[in-house]
This record gives sequence, C-alpha cells and structure tokens, in this order.
Amino acid sequence: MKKLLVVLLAMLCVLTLAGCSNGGSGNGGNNEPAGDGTVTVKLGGSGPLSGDAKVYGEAVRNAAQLAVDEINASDSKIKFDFKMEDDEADGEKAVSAYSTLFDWGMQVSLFTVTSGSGAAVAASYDEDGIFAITPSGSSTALVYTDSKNYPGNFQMCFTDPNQGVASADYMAANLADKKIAIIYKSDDVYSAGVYEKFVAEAAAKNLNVVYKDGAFTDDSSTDFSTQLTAAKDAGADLVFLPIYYQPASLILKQAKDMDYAPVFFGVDGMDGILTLEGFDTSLAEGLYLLTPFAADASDEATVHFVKAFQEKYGEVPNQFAADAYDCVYAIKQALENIDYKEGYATNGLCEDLAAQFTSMTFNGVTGENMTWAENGEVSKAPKAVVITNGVYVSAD
Amino acid sequence: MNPVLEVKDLGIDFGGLTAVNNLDMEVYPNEIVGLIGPNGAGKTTVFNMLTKVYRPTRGQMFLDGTNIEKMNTVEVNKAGIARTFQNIRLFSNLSVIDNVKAGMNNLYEYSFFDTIFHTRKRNDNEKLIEQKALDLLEIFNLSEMKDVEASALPYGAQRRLEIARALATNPKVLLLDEPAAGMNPQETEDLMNTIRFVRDRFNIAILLIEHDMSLVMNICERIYVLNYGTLLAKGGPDEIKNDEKVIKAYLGD
Amino acid sequence: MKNIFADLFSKKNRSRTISFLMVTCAYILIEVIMNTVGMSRLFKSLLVPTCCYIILALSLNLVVGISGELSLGHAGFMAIGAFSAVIVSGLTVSSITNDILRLVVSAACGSIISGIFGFIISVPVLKLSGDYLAIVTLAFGQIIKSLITNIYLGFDANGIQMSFVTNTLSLEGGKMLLSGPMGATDTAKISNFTSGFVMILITLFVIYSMINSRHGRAIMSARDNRIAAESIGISITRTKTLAFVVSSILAGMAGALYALNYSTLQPAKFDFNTSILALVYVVFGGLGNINGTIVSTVVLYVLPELLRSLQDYRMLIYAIVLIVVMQMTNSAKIKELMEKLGKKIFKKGEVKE
Amino acid sequence: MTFLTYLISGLALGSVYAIIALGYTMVYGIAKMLNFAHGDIIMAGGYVAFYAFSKFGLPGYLCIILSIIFSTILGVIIERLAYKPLRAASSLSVLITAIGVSYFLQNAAQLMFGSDTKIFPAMLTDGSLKLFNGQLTISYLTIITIVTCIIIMVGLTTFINKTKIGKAMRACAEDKGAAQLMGINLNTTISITFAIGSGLAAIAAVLLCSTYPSLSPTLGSMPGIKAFTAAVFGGIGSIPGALLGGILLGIIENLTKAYISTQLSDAIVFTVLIVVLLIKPTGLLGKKENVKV
Repeated sequence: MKKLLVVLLAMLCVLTLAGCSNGGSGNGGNNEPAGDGTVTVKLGGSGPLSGDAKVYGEAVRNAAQLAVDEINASDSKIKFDFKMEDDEADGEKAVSAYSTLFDWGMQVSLFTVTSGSGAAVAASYDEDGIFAITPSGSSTALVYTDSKNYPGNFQMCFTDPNQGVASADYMAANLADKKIAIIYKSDDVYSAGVYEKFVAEAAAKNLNVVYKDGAFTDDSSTDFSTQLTAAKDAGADLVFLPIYYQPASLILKQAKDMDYAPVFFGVDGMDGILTLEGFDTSLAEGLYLLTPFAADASDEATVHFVKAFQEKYGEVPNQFAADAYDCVYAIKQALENIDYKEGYATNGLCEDLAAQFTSMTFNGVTGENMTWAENGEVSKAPKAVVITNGVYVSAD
Repeated sequence: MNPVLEVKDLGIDFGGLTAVNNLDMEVYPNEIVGLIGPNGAGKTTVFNMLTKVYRPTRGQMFLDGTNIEKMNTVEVNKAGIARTFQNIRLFSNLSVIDNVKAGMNNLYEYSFFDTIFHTRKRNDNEKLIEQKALDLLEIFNLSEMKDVEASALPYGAQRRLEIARALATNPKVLLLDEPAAGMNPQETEDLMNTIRFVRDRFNIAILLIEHDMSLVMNICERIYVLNYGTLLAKGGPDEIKNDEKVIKAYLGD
Repeated sequence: MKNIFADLFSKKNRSRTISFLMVTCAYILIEVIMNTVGMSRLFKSLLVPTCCYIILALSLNLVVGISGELSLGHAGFMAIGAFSAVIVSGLTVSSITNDILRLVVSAACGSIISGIFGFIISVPVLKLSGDYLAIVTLAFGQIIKSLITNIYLGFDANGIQMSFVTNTLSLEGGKMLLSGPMGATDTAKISNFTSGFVMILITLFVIYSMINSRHGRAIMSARDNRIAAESIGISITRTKTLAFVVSSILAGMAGALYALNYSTLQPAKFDFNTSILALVYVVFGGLGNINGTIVSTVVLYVLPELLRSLQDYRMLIYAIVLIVVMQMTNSAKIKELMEKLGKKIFKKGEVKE
Repeated sequence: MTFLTYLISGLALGSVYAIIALGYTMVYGIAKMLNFAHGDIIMAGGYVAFYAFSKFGLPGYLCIILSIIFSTILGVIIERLAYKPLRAASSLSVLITAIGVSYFLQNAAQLMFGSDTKIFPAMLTDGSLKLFNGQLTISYLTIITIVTCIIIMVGLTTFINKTKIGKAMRACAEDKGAAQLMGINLNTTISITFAIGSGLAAIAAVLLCSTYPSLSPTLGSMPGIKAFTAAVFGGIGSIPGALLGGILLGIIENLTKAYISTQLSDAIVFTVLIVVLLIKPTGLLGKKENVKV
C-alpha cells in the first residue's frame, strides 16, 4: 500500500513540475498571426460536464461550439478557439476550472453555466481582467455584490430577481384574480432567488398568494403530492413553478393523477419541458412560461439555430443552449465593434468589451434589441408564452 | 481476617436457563484460589458477573466490604478487580508496552490539556509510567518484545501479556481465566512461578480458573468446584482431590 | 546529536518524523517553485483546498482509523466550521483589519463551534456502534446541511439579524453573511497556502500528541477490544467522545480554512459526497496511517484535475481508479508484485511495509 | 380526508423505499456489506425497461422481465468482478469499492444514455381509484406497489426459510465459517444473494420510475440513501424490518412536509431516525446482538 502511494506520489510530483514549467505565462494573449487578417480569440467557459447538472453544461458547450464552428467557417475576421472545462456545478471545482482556463490563456469567457460556480469565480474574472458573459448564471452575485460591481462580468439571461418581478408583473396584469400557490426548490440558488423576489413583489402588487411553503430539496425531489395537496386544499388555481423542467414534469404528472388542474406558470427554467424524451406533452397544455427563447419560434435566427443544433446534436436546443449561442455571437459582435485585430492591446480588452456591451444593441435568438446595464444585467423582453397543442403560443 | 472478595447467593439466568445459582465464595487477601469444574459449569460466567460484563440476577458481591452491585465494568476495575480472558483479548494493534500502559489508568495524572501541550506534568508522568510498564514486562519476561505488535506475539507470550496488562491496573483481586491454556509443561511451570511471584510482590489475591489440575493443585491454597452452576465442593487441594462428588463430576456419571 | 536522530527515527517516532518532514519539505519545495520558476494558476488554486482536505481526512482518520468508528457525516462538521468562520470573519472585517489575525480568530471560532456540536452529538450517538453509528452520522450530516440551507443571517447598524426558513431580513445598508441556499457570498479571501500549511502542522501535532499519550492509548484500546478495554478501566464512551470531539474540532478548522479561501460558499457543498470523499482518502491511505492519509489525499484530490484532458471520461476513469486500487491493495498476488516492483525502485529498502 | 391523502401518498413513497430497502437489507444480511451501488443498479434497470418499452416497443411485462434479467446479470457481474476479490478485505475497502462502482455506473450511464432526463412511460397502468366522490384518489400504481412489496416480502421470507438455498443464505448470515464447514458454497450463496437483490432492484426500478416518471443517470443515488436509511430504521438484515422501515420513512416524510415544514422535512426525517435509533439501537425489528466473552 505504502509503496503504491509513494509511486503515485512520485508520478504526481513529475506532473506537478510539468504543470509548473509551462505555467506562469498567464494570459499573454498570444494571438497567432494567420497572415490573412484574421485573429483567433481564446474563448473559455466552465460548466457541469459531469454529475447531476451535466445536462445544462452540455447544452451550453454544444451550442457555443456550434456558434464557434459557424463563425470559424464563415469569412469573419474574428475566429474563436473554444475550450469548456468541467466545474461539476461546484464553486471549488469552478475555481480549478477557471485556473485551468487561465493557464491555457483564455482571453474572453462564457463565465460559468450555473450560478453557484459563477459566484465563486466572479471576483477572479474581475481581478484578472477577463471579460466574461454567462449564458445562464442568473444570480446577481455573478455580476455585482452588495459592495461592488464587477465591470467586466455580464449576463445573457435574466437575473433571478428580474424573473420574479416579471412573473409577478405578468400575473398582476393578466391573471390577477387567481389564487396563487408556489412550489420551489429551497436549496437551489436559482429557484430560491426567483421565489424570494416573487413573494415580495406579489405582496406589493396585492396578488393573492394562498400557499407559499411548497418547498422541496434535492433530497426530496420526487414526491410532490404533499405540496400539491396543500395547494389544492388552499384553493389555489394557479401554481407558480420557479424551477427547472425536470421536477416540473413530475409535478404536472402528479397533479394530473390527483385530478388537480390549476394553471401552471413557469419561468425560463421551464423551457425544455416539451422536448423531454418521453414526455406526454398534453400534460403541459395551458402551461404559461416566461422565457426569452422558444425553440419553435418562426423568426429566421431561431429557425436557423434550432435546425443547425438539431442536425449536429440530434436534439432540440433549450434555453441554456440558446443563451450560450447568443453569448458567442454577442462577443463576436463586440469584438468586431472594437475592431479587434492582431496586436490589440490585451490589457484594455476587458474594459473595451465592457464599454461595447453597455453601449451596443444585440439581436439574437433569445431576444431582439438586447442591451446591457452598467451592472452587467441584460435588458431584453421576456416573452410570456402559453403551451397550446404542444407548441408555444405568445400569451401577450 | 476479612475477605477481600465476597460473593453471597450469586445467581444468573439466561432467558429462563439458570447458569449459576446460590454461589457463595470468599477470597482472602494474599490468597491464590482456584475455581474449577467441568466444561460449561459456569466458571467464566462467574468472572463475567464479577466484572459486570453480565448483570447477576440474584445475590451480592463485595470487594473489601464495599458492595459492587451498582458498578459497571469500568468502575469495578477502578475498585480493584482486574481480569484476563479465556479467549485472549489483547489490543492487537498496539505494541506490547502500550498494552500495559493502557492498563495504567490509576497511575495517570495528566489531563487532555497536558496531552496536547506536552506539559512537564505529562512528560514526568509518562516517564514514570514507562518505568512501571518496563518493570512489569520484565517480570513477565516480555521486555525484549516491548515494541512488537501484540498480535505478533507467540501464544504463551500473549497470555503473559494479558496478565501483565491486568496487573497494570493495580488491582486488589486478579481474576485469571485459564492462564495456562495452550502452554507447554515448561511454560506452565514458569507461569506458576510468576503467579506466585506476582502475588508476593504486589500483595494481591488471585482467583483463577484452570483445567490443568497439576497447576491448580500446585499453587492454589483453596479451591472451589462448580458443577452445573452450583457449588459442588470447596476446600484445600487435598480435600478436593479426594472428594467423591468432585471425582464423579469429572469422570462423568 | 546522533542520539536525537536515532530517537526521531525510532519505531515509535518514525511516522511522526516522516509526517513533519514530508509536509515541511513539500511546503518549502512549493514555495521555492512558486517564487522562482512560477507555478501554473491551476496548481496554485489547488494548494489551499488540498490542505483543507488533508486536515479533513486526518480528522476523519482519527474517528475511523484510530477510534474505529465509521462516520459518514464528517462534511457536517466541516460545514459548521466553515460557516461559523465566514460569519465571524464577516462580523469582524472592520474591527480586525489584520487578515492573519482575523483568519486565526475565525478559524478558532469555527473549530470551537464545530467541537461543541461534535460534543453535543457524540453524547447520544456514541452509544450506538457499527453501521448504526454510521447511519446516524450520515443523518447528522444531512441535518446540518439542511439547517444551514435555511439560515438567513446579516448585520447592519442595528446589529446582527437572523431569520430561519424564509428571508425576513431588511438590512439598512448592512451586509448579508448567510443567505439560505446561496450561502455566504462576497467573503474576503484570507486563507492562503501558508496558513493551510500551519494548520496541517497543528493537526499533525494534535494527532501525534494524542496517539502517544494516555488518551490515544485509551482510544486505540477501545477500538481494538471493547470488552478488554472496559475490563482495565477505560470508559468506552468517554474515550470515543474525546476522539469524536477532537476530530470535529479539526474538521471545523478544515472548514474554516476552506470557507475563507473562496469568495462564495454554498451549504450544498457539504453533502454526503463530500463526507464520502474524505472517507475514500482515509481508506486509500490506510486506516490509522497518518502519512498514508496525507499522500492519498494529495494524489486523489489532484488526480481528477490531471485527468481534465480526458473531458467526459474523467469521472469514469476516476471511478475505475478507485475500484482498481482497492482490488490491488487487497489482492495477495498483486501485493507481491508491487513488493517486487517496490524493491526494484527502492533498492535500499528504506520503506518497509 | 386530506390527512388520508397525505397518508396514502406517503405509503406510495414508502413502499418504493421498502422495495429498495429489501435489496439493501438482503445483501447486508448475507454479505455484511453496504452496497452503495444498489441505487445505481436501479437506475440501470430503469434504463433497460425504458429502452425496451419506448425504443423496441415491447409489451410492459416483457420490459420488466428483461430489466430483471439485465439487472440480475449486472449485479452478479459486479459482485464477481469488484466485490468477490475483496471477501477477506476490511469492510471499508468493500464500501469504497461499492462507491467506486456507483460512480462508475453513473458516469457510464451518462455517456451511454446522455445526461438529460427522460420521462418513463406508463408501462404498468395509468389510472387511479376514486373514493368518496372523488375526494380521495389512489392511483392503481400505489396499490400495485404496495401489493408487490408485500408479495416480495412474503416470497422472500418463504424463500429464505423453506428452500435449501434460502437456508444456506441464513447460515452464511449467521456464521460464514461454520456455513462453509457445513459444505455450503459461500461464493455461490453470495452470488445468488446479489442476483436476488439486483432482481429486486429492477422491480423497484420499474415501480419507482412509474410512480415518479423521470429517468436520469443519477436517479438511484437519493432513493438509495433513503432506502439505506429505511433499512437501518427497520433493523438492517431484517426483511420485515425493511418493509416497515421503508413505509414508515415514506409516511413520516410526507406528513412532515404536510404539517410541519417542507423546507426542513429532510432534517426532521433524519432527526426522527436518530431518536428511534437511540431508543432502539438496532432499529425497529433488528435483532440485539449478544456479545460473547
């Protein structure tokens, strides 16, 4: 045993030293001159590529890769070298992933996929001056904290509080007479974030919330009969589900089994429910959701993206994928706007891109005329859709 | 003279089965007493009751006049009863000397604070303990193996170490459960001498269970004979040797 | 002089000497590399968490290896230490401006609070044994995680405010220290490699002090043979409690070091998997084997990072490594083979099984 | 009436825990190991049934049989390759190996089947029983689950008490050495135990996935831990204990969520477990071990 460990340790030492010798260079921004006027930007990003949350990380990686491939195949002067590291949706691993990318020489980043890991590296991005825009890390902790703003950190998705506010706004405007119950995941940053803001906003807007203790946790995310029974007993005819689509699909099924048919209302995490393999879409009939992206929208950009994604990966992209796809194109647009080329002063890149983002307008698959605030939050219109006959239909 | 260990009307039932009944027994200071009887007579059960591994169903037990009924195993040991086991129970991963040191609870004077901060109190006390432990090992002829893991000792040495460990607790009464089991005649001979030596040196009473009749008859001053959980006979070695009931019990009906 | 050397490497003290030498040499080597050749960011970022896991694994080894009780909830103690430290550090950020001092104060508080919990829990729990004890420690870990997930704590000019389950705090310009599932955010990063190194030294010092004392002997006796230990006057409950409490104090310290190394920390981090991870380190290193634990923690913690290039296959390979090493270390044939291999590599035969 | 609804959904959840716990407890009783990979065998069984049903369109019962066969084989292979060489090793080495196997199965499933959740089709039944003018709804699945659970328990008990193999298992559980001296082949017996445990896992898989129809590579880990808890709760090694423990755990969990707190239900369930173990240190129906000195 001991000997084995010693051998392993020796191997490790060698590898460590190898790691040392090629390290230390930092992100020198070694733009390789290609001679044809193009410039290659090292684009990094991390997300869960193993474990429970792998599906989100994979969606982002696939969509970003698709966008990168498209751009690299086009006559764009900006080319990307894309690398996505696994962070297991864990803050500690996110730091390792970030460091790996830093060693690699990452110049621009897709930040992280999940909020938890994003919050752990937000300060590092800021300190190292690497521009980062997250496709799906919706916590505000990624872009600013109580005490300071991270000028180079941006979001492509709505922040959690914004979703809570937008949901309450929509209900106040269109579903004001409903009695509302909420089922949320109390140990999930995203869900709890939306929940908290929604409850506050609902009170402010005099919405009739009759049941708000419908929490569940990672350890109890299969059986929702208790929460549903309580909601039913409280007389709720609208159930707000600020959660991801996988548990939501179970909730819809269990509600049906107990003959409970309120209006269900989800936020952007609900997108993807229709493409769940084996899901009975009739269960989602009449489901409202606030989402910036609808895979069956008919605008040219979305149609193109969905088709390309399906061709490459054999599945319909969800909101994570769409946001990631937009991130890459938004970065490309900003790089073009600042006329990024070989020999560009690397030190100012983050500031220049941040300045671009706060001043430019971007059209992507998750929205038209997007703009970004100084604090890094995106401003785009969440679209309320309702599922009718198995497709999204605008509910405005 | 008052007995150091006194047992009155002791009895225990296991789920309706009476294992030991109506046992009266006394052990006087500085005495070596034998407890013998055929297999299954309840000898080890008596030891287990004395050390509170089992709770007696009936009867009283006194150590130096103090009733030890309410005590648990640990307290009984602190009060002055130490024992060995029929199937050796050493701390197999500890060194020989650490086995003995572990038994010296009555001699330790330092607290956990001293342990962590390596106070002088600890160091002095540890030195004393080390010396005492070495003395004990010397008596049992284990000094040369002091750093060996207990499990690596030969069988006879393990038996001796167990006795040394029990003695380390500084008892008034030492209970030995088949100390010579598995030893060759020479080892048994040595053991007898050691037991006598220990009695004289530490001034303690010894109660021992043994199947080796030559050993029992040789070193025990008095003998109790148990059969089917009850006392069959008691007396000096010569009395017992010639007791018909005892002979019958051993030879079978 | 020669005498001291002989004493340091005597059978009794060899393990201790090797531990301190190994850790110190590693520290010096790394510091030298960092300040001369430079070190990749990845390796720099792994230094402090590695220290944390070494302390955690050592503390768990105290319970599992030295005291012989299986604990499946050690991450719970780490969590208590971590969040206590974050709170203390957050509260004193303006009053104690010296980072090192604040780290010491926070870590001390984290350790003590974790130790108090360890004591409270050990009193009833240690009456159980074996798998029942294991399941209770598992339950305890889950309870701690679940409770911390529901704590909202902040402070402002009016003092400390706290709410449970739902966030009812309305702070006036203050700062949230713990916000439910989001945990701690915006923590000042005051841990560093040197503090990790010092804490490892403290841990080693405490553990070795214990092993060679009456307390350590009592703990190991109780492990090796319960009945015999009682028969020589060792109270099982007391010794096991002592081991458990010291272990929870050390785990709390690991948690404090860990928490103050990251700007954010979520309660979900300290789940069953983290407890299991520490257990894997301990079993790999050998129960009760301090040096083995240190080496195995370093190897196993860094391994997944080195496997990054394997992308999606990395955790699969990690799983295979776990299984294969367990088979190898327990197979007589392979052991023999390794021994031969070992002899070839270490011709002088310095390392003895 | 609401209380009854809570109780029944608790019963449904509990019986799923119970079936998984049966597998745990059997393996534990005989092999004396905590098979942490048990939950992942459930996951594998779930995927087999899923693909048999939705990709190959096989009828429901055939899917279940196929799933049982596959899981049984998988269980035996795991036992032979990973656990058998460790028979003489410490229980902790086996535990770590089991954890390794668990990681392996999860990651392999992720690579093979993708990480996205799949919705498990209703291959058994989909309706529900309505009582008291529809105030009380009990899905047929709940009834099937409970009934299956009882059948399995009775079947297992009979098997263990009456058949030769069953008796061999009991002998091994009591004393491995003595059993071997009596001519019982330890390896075969343990393999059979794993086969049965894994077969049960497949049944649990179908019932679990039918009741909570979402299928993902990490599906088994949480029910695995809960079932382990249930097995200990009821007294590990005891077959009726697993049933009782599972059902009680499910009911306690649901009633806690309904009447005390949804956020803290995990904490409360585990607290109840600790309290029960403190009062009855070997679980509800566990045997007290006598120490022989």
